[in-house]
Amino acid sequence: MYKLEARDIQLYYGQKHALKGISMAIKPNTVTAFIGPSGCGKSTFLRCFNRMNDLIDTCRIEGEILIDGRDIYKDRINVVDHRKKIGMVFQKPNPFPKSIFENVAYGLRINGITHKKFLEETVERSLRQAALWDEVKDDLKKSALALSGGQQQRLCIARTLAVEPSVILMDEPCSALDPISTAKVEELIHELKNKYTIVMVTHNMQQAARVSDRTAFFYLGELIEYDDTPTIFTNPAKEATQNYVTGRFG
Amino acid sequence: MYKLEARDIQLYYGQKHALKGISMAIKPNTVTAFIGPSGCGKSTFLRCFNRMNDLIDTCRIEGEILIDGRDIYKDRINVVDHRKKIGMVFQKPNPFPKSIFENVAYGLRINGITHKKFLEETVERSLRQAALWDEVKDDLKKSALALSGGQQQRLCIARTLAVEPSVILMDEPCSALDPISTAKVEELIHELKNKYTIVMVTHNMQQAARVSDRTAFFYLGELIEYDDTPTIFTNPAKEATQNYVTGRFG
Amino acid sequence: GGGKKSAENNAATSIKIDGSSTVYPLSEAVAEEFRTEQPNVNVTVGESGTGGGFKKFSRGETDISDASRPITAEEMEACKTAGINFIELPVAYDGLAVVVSKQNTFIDHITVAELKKLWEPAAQGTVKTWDQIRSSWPKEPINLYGPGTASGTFDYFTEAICGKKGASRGDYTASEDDNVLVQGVANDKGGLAYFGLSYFESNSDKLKLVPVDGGNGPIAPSQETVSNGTYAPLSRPMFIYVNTKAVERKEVQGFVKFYIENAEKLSKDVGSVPLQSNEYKMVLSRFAAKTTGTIFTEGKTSVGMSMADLLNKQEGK
Amino acid sequence: MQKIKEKSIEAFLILCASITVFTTLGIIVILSIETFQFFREVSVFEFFTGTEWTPLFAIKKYGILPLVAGTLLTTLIAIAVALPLGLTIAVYLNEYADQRLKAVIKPLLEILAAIPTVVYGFFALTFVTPVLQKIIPSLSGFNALSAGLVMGVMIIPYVSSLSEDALSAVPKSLREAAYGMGSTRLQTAFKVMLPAASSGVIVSVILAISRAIGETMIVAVAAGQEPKFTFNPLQSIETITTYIVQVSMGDVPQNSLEFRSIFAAGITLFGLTFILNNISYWMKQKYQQKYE
Amino acid sequence: MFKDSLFKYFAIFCTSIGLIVLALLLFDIFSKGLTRIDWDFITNLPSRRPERAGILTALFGMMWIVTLTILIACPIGIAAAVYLEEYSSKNRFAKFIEINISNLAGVPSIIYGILGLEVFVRLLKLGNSVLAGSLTLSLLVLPVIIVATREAIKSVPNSLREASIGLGATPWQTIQRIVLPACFGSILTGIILAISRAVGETAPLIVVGALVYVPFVPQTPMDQFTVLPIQIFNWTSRPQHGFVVNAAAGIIILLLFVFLLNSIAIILRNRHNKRVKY
Ligand SMILES: Nc1ncnc2c1ncn2[C@@H]1O[C@H](COP(=O)(O)OP(=O)(O)OP(=O)(O)O)[C@@H](O)[C@H]1O
Ligand SMILES: Nc1ncnc2c1ncn2[C@@H]1O[C@H](COP(=O)(O)OP(=O)(O)OP(=O)(O)O)[C@@H](O)[C@H]1O
Ligand SMILES: [Mg+2]
Ligand SMILES: [Mg+2]
Ligand SMILES: O=P([O-])([O-])[O-]
Repeated sequence: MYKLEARDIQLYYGQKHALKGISMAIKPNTVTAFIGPSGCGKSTFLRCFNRMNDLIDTCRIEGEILIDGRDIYKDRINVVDHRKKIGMVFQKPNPFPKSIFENVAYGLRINGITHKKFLEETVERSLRQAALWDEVKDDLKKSALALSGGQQQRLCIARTLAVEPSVILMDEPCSALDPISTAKVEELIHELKNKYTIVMVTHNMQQAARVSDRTAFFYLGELIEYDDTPTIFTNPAKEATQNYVTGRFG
Repeated sequence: MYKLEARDIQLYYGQKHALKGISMAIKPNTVTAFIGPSGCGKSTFLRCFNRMNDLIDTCRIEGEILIDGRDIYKDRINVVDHRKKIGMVFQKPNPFPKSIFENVAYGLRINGITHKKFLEETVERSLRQAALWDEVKDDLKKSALALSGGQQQRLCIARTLAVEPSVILMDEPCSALDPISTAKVEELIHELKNKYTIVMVTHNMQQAARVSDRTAFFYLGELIEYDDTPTIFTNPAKEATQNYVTGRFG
Repeated sequence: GGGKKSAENNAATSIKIDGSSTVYPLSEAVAEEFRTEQPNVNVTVGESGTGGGFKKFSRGETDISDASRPITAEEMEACKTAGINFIELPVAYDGLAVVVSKQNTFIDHITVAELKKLWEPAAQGTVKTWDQIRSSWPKEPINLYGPGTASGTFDYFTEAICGKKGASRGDYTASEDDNVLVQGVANDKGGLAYFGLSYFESNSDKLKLVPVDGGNGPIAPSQETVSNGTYAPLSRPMFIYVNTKAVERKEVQGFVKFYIENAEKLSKDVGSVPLQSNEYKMVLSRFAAKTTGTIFTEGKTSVGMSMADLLNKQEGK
Repeated sequence: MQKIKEKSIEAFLILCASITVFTTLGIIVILSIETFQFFREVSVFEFFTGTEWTPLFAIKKYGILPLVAGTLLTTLIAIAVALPLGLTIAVYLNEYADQRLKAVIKPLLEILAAIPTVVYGFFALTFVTPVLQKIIPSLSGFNALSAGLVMGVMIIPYVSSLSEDALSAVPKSLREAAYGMGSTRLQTAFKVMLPAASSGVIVSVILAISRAIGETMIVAVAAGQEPKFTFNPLQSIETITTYIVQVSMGDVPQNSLEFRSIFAAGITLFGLTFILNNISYWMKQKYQQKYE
Repeated sequence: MFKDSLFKYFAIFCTSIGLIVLALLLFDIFSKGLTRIDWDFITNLPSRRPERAGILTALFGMMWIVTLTILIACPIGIAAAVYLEEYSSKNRFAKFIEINISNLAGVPSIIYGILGLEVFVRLLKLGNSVLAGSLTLSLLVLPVIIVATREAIKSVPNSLREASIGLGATPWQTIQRIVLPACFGSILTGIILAISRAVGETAPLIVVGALVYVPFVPQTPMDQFTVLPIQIFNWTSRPQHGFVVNAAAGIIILLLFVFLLNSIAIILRNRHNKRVKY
């Protein structure tokens, strides 16, 4: 069975037709990469999976998104509970204006967890997984906003990991990270995929090739090709894909 | 003679010692890349060249920064005129809440240029250089905030180019761009270096290697090594540099 | 109405007074003195204006209403529909002073007819210089100051001088606050104002009092001339109206009695003018007799009558 | 369970928001009942076109225009003071002054809004007017000018503090971009920061205008109580609010036609602010579209 | 650059105007009233003799009123603002309320007084009580609080909401834990302005039935009361010079009270703003 499934998704921002009939099925415990030029709808599609587009007034969506076989748009689903199972890391780092500790503990706290020991352990583990622990372990009380961009992004990843979701959506999670941190995060993604289903948007071909099992190529709101990653990068079916991954595109 | 020169720069954010005695000289019409792990002070150092750190209350700086031989911190220099000669592109896209056209025309307008034809030509040329013209040419009156992240960043580049500065500082200009746009920007940087002196921060080793003439490696607020790019990437003097560029660092 | 039931074991009882701001200082003074006599009675005084006071009074929200003019027919009607009877008690006078600036050298007195010429509606836009009033006065521009049109003072002055309530020219500088008028006229050489006598007394260094000739020669207002009625027609009576139901309460009865007995002494304290001693006796007996209703029957006004006459007339009826 | 909690919270929030609607309804109902009575005796046409307002005189005229003119005149003067000063101060505090200075000046200025308005009234009457009379000899003792000026100073903090808040909320990166392009502080402030903060700035200005229109004590004390159909700021005038206070706290019997005139005046004021608010609301919508 | 410094001096000039007016006012008031202030002035009951009159009951009445008004108006105002910004997705109802609120901000305070009199005093039979007065003032300051709070909420970057929602927080949790704390400082500014306004109000309270001569301190919200501005207003209209001095002294106390309120809020705000910076 598929973990995530999209069926003929049409998405509009007001008049703008941003996604044009996208269908895709994602197996559990895999890493899927979305690639494509800027503005092609990768982020938009990613955000369909946790109904984040609900927050945009002008946004209208048609089609079905199934998670574990349940349509999250049509069924009488509890959106909030649903989002808890789907973690998300965003393109721009967006730490809360709280301490580093409280940022990571946030997801637990809103679930009513107050046990101090448990919070501390989870925060430490999450920060370690996000390769940030060593840099901040003495400053957990400091405001997260004082961190550099890269540190902030890794904090946001740690924050998501703390609630142990079953799917993690990542929108260019490494775009603000240096190679070392990036490598760590990629390693982490590798580890996580044993437990989680991961979908990530990336601009970095190498990253997509290195990390993902499957790759989807988007162009102008359409899903051009979706296949195993090696196939996409070495033997794609469409010429557009070929041109894009080899950098000849434009 | 050197275009830019830094002499023993010490920089503090309040108590935090962010730059520790950095000296560096940059020749005109070259591309210099700053690399180093997140939080090492690359952005901070870059911002010394156009005195952008002046805007941060807690920031204190010692040492000399010379541009065309003049110390921009000590001499009775006009900071504003100075900044006009130094363009800057930031890490996070930050278009003004104006139309696309007005964003690019902004730099000209503040210099008192109102000639319509000239404005239009400059805007078009700059947008073309930034590889954005085709996407927005029909929507020049639209708010820049409606663009996607990648489009916004290219707009910011166009905005800087419009005023034709003599030095361009770029803080991870491509971190929000897709490979095609990135390639275009890199190409553009190549072209521009005939007329301009370019300093860029990047997390992308390949980019640094492809684009720059000289590369500076920073670590924990110190300048570890500064040399011709091929040397840095193939035969660095310091082991730390070696480890970093080969990804073994951390 | 009439406050919370005082059933609770020896909790302080209360008396609620509201109404005219002109009468307020006197009621406040009485309430203050009453405390030494009966510290357990909480007397409160408000100043929402005579009209506002009567409104509350007619809804049974207050025990006593302060008034700077007699109750109107409409207000009586409202009381009647609510089943409220009242005892009307004059407690003091408010003398109206006509004043000019200290810098004004030519006005030494003024007749009622001249005041009328100056203030009547027809004067608006036509009477502009002092020589139009009396030929011996210089041809200097006239600037008039007077109370706001919503005040009892305005009503009374227009009725006493021009013969009809509200009959006044409109092109004068108006303010509800007499201190503001004082400021205005004090620095205005061609200015003339009328307002409460007490405001002149506190500012006699800046202002010149103008004696008014009501037919018996110019008379300047003073405690004495107002009280004995020789300063006519510019002194108006002030009243309290007591709810008869409230009078059934011992503390209210005690308070009203205390009010009448001490009004003479206290009104001097606060700057208004007491009635004559014998008039207070009449008022007290009026209260003792619980005579309800007003002395000012249809069409009758308080202008040009001494308080004793009025009270006598009522007794005689 | 959670859902019920969320729903009940939302219901509570809606209730709170609705209180403002009930308030308006209450005001309209109370004003209308009396106004209706009033218009049974006074012609609506005369009321809205008459240029004489003398309900309390022997010869009664019910033309509201003099009061409207007085209200608009003092408000205009006040805004002419508060808008440029307030905005300039907001920009200065946000762009020029260092943090410590700002932390002192902002609250100091907020005190201006906290001083009881009676005090301002006497200040206008006993200080500002005499000083102005030295410059403009024809200035009357009570006048719209000094009342308006002082009122303008009083509402400065409404513009300066709230606009400064709006400016502070503009992302730091925008300011950096503007400086990076070689903008002067002035250009940064007026070409980038103010447009970016436009919605907050407009709101602050609307609030200040509303405050000026509704202000009572200053105009009652210093602008006079002489309804005149004039836009000459040197003369004494009367505003709608002054008339309402004057009558509602005065001697006028409360179920008379004279007294009812305050409700008709009140509804006029309400209508006036309603029109102004809709104009500015519309302007705000248009303005925002351009920038967001 | 020249224009720049020109503007700077102009701005300093503008700021000075505000501050100079403030200084003049304060000087005027302090020179008149400062000598009158002593312990007796604060602890005495009202009196017809200026030199014996005190403000005890007015001061306590005012504290009652302010406290109750804050307790009533702040939760409602913030809740309404939250609803308008975070829940109503720009529907007609929200638009209607928005226009409605800006209209309310322009209604003269005395009309609120009339409303309070009819609704709280008479309809709800609260009498001329502290509670009726506070409810009236709450309605009066509500628009100010709502408008300011909305602006504050707007300034919170959307990315923070998304992050919180993405972690599975409910809308209310997001508001309570992320949005409101992040803009708490600006909300306080609005509340300071609103409360400062409530503290100085005279006319609506007189209409609602606040008295002037009250010889006792209110013990419960149902007691009658007077407040300092009414006492001051009364004193300024009395003929005797001694009352003018009393009024000035009363104003000084009133200002000190406002300073106290403001300082508390400003300290909170500055401490908060230091913590939160984007
Ligand atoms: N809130 C919005 N309102 C209107 N249009 C939007 C909105 N968000 C995105 N768009 C438009 O929808 C299209 C897809 O945007 P999206 O952000 O999904 O692209 P993307 O592939 O993630 O690009 P990037 O790589 O630059 O992040 C773009 O053309 C963008 O302009
Ligand atoms: N405004 C500030 N106040 C205090 N500390 C700061 C400030 N800006 C940066 N820092 C600190 O200074 C150090 C250098 O920051 P800088 O932004 O220059 O790093 P960077 O090399 O550009 O990192 P990144 O690659 O993540 O952008 C970091 O440790 C950061 O936490
Ligand atoms: Mg995207
Ligand atoms: Mg950086
Ligand atoms: O307050 P008065 O009714 O006397 O004007």
